[in-house]
Amino acid sequence: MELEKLKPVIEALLCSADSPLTVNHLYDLFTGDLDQPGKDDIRKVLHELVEEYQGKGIEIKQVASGYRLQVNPAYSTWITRLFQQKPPRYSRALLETLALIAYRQPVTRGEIEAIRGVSVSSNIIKTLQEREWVRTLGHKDVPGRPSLYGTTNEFLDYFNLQSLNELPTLSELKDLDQYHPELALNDLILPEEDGVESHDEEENDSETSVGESIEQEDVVS
Amino acid sequence: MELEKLKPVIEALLCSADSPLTVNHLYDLFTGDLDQPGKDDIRKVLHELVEEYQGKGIEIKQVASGYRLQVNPAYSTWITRLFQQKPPRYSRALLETLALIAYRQPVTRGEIEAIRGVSVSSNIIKTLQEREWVRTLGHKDVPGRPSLYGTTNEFLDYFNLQSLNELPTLSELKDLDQYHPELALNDLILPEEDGVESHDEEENDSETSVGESIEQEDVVS
Amino acid sequence: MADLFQDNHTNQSEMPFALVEGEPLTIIPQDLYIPPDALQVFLEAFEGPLDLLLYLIKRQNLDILNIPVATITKQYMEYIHLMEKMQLELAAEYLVMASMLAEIKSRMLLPRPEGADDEDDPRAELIRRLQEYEQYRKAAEDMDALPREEREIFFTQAELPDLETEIPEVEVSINDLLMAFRDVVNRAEQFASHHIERETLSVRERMSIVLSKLKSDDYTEFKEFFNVEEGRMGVVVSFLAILELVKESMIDLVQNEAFAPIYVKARG
Repeated sequence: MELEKLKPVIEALLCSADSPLTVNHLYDLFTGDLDQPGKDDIRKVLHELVEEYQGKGIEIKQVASGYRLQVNPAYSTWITRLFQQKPPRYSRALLETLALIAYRQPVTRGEIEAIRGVSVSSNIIKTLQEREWVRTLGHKDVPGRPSLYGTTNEFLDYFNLQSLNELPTLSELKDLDQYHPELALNDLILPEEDGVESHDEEENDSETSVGESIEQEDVVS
Repeated sequence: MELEKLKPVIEALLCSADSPLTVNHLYDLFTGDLDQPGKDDIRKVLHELVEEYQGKGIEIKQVASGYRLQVNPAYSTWITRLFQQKPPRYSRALLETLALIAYRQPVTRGEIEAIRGVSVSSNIIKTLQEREWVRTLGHKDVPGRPSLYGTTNEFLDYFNLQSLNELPTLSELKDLDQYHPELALNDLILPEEDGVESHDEEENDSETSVGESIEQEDVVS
Repeated sequence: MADLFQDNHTNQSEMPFALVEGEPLTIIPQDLYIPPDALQVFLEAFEGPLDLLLYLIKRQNLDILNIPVATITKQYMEYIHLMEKMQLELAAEYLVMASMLAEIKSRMLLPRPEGADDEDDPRAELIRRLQEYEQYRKAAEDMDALPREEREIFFTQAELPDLETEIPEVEVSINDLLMAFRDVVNRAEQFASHHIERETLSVRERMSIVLSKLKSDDYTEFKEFFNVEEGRMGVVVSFLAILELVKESMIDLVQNEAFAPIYVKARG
C-alpha cells in the first residue's frame, strides 16, 4: 500500500480505537490485504501524522502503550467547559505514595512508610491497584514476604508519558558537609529580608541552589 | 480571537464532544473570554475545517444537529477488523467442569466441587448449558435433589466425536506427554513467511497443533 | 502557641488553611477568632511528622541542612499540644518524632569532640529523612502538575461508520478438555485413573442415556433400554448402567408382581 493511501487508514484507525495502538497491532489489522504495508511503512506514516498534527486542535501522541489521537492539552480550558465536569483530584497521600512507587520501584509498603514517616493506608494501595496504575511485581525475600509494587503502562498512559524516563527528575539531595559545621550547630535564624522570596521560587531553585547556598554561607562566615 | 487562534480550539471542541455541536453552542463556550469570537467567525472557521479534513481518515461534517467529527466510512473495512473480537477463551474452571461432566456423567455439582476442591460458579453451568454442551439429565435423590449433569449431542458434534467412548483417556495423555517435547520443537520451526504472527496467533497455533498431534498419535500407535 | 501565629513572613504559596470569600488564607490573623473547625482542617492537612517539620522549616525560610533544632523542636511541640487539645487523633508517628527531636536537642548540648565530622552531627539522620521526604513530596507535586487524562488530556470522539461485527464463539479443542481433566484428576488424588477406563466410561455414558430417556413422572419399561442389535456387550453395559443408577439412588425399579414387566422410574 502506498504511504499516501495508508495514511488516512491509520488516521481513521487511531481515531476509532478506544485505547492506544501499537505498530504491531496496526500491522496485524492489515493482515490478509494484498498490499499489506510493512511495519516500517506504518512507523513512517505515524511519524508523519505526529508532525502533521502539531499545533492543531488534536494531536497524535505516543504514550507507553502505543499511539493515540488526543485533544491538544493547550485547549483543555474549553474542553472542560464543554463537559462541565470537575476532574478528579487526588490526595497528597495518594500522590506521594504513587510518586514513591514510580520513582523507587520495586518498592514495598514498608519502604514507602519509612520515607513518608507515616503509615500508608490500605485504601490508597487498593485505589492505585484498581486504577491499574500500580501492580505487584513480586515479593521481597524478607520476613513476611511483603509485596513489591511497581507502576504499569496504564499509569504512564494516564499521565501522558511514554516511559518512566519522562517523569520529572527528582531534586538532588544535598550533602550535610556542604555546610559549615560550626554554623550548623548554631540555631541560626536568617535575616528577615530573605524571607520575602516566594515559596515557588525557592522550590524551583532547590535543584540548583546548592552552589548558591554555599556562597551565601561563605559570605556569612 | 483571531481566526488562526480560534481554529484549533474549535477543532479540539468538535473532536472531543460526544454529540454534534451547533454554532450557538460553540459560541456559548467562549462566554467570558476577553476576546470572545463572533458567530460569523465561528461559521467561517467551521467551513475551513470541513474543507481541510476532506479525504482524510477522519472528517469534520455538518449533520442535522450540528458539526461533528466522524471516521471516514471509506475505511470501515479496517475499523471493522479493529473491533473484531478475538475469540474469548474459557477459564480453567469452566474447562475442568466441562471435563468432569464429560467423563463422570451423570454428575452433580456437588460431586464436581468435591473433586475440584473448589465451588463451581452458577455462571459456568449456565454458560455450558447456553452453549448446549451440557444439560440436566435428572435429579439425584439425595437431600436438596441436585441436578445431574451430562453432555449433549451438540457437545459430541463440536468435538467431532461419535460417542463418549471416543474421548481420549488419561493413558493416551501419558503418551502425548512423552511426545509433546518434540511437538513443541516442531512448533518452533513453523514457517515464518508472514513474519506476522502476533503473540495471540502463536497461542492459537499451539492449541490447534496439540489437537493435531492427537491424530498423529493415533497414526503412530 | 503565641509565636505560632505571629509569623508574618509566611510564604505566599503556602498551603491555605482556609478560604475567606474566595481568598486563600495562609496566615492566621491574630485579631480574629479562629473557628475550631478551620483550625482542625489546617492541622489535619499535614501528611505526618516529616511534613509538619518541613512546614515549620519552610515557614522560616530555613534550609533543611541547617535546622535550628531547639527552635523547631519548640514549635513542633506546640503543634503537638495544639493537636492534642483539639483532640485530633494523633498518629503515633508524631510522638516518635517528638522524642527523636528531644534526643537530638539534648545531644546538641553536649560538647562535640575535636575533629568530629558530619557523621557525628546528631541531626544527620533527621536531615537525611527530611531531605528524602521532601524529594518525594516535590515529586508528587510535579506529578500532579503533569497533564493527565480527565483533566488536560481528552480523547477524540468520532462517529463511527456502521460496522458489522460479530463475537466469535469460544473455541475449545478436545485437548483442552483432556488437559483440564488431567489437571483436575492430578489434583484429586482419591480419583484413581481406573475410574475412567474405557469400560467404565461406556457404563457412565449409558447411565446418562438411561437417565435422559426417563421423565421423572413416567415409568419406562425396563426392556426398552436394551437394544439387541448392540450385541452382548451393549446389553451388558446397559444392564450395568441401570444397576449403577439404582445403586446411586438415581432411579427406581418397579415390578408389581412376579414376571410382570419391570419399569424404570427416575427418583423423585
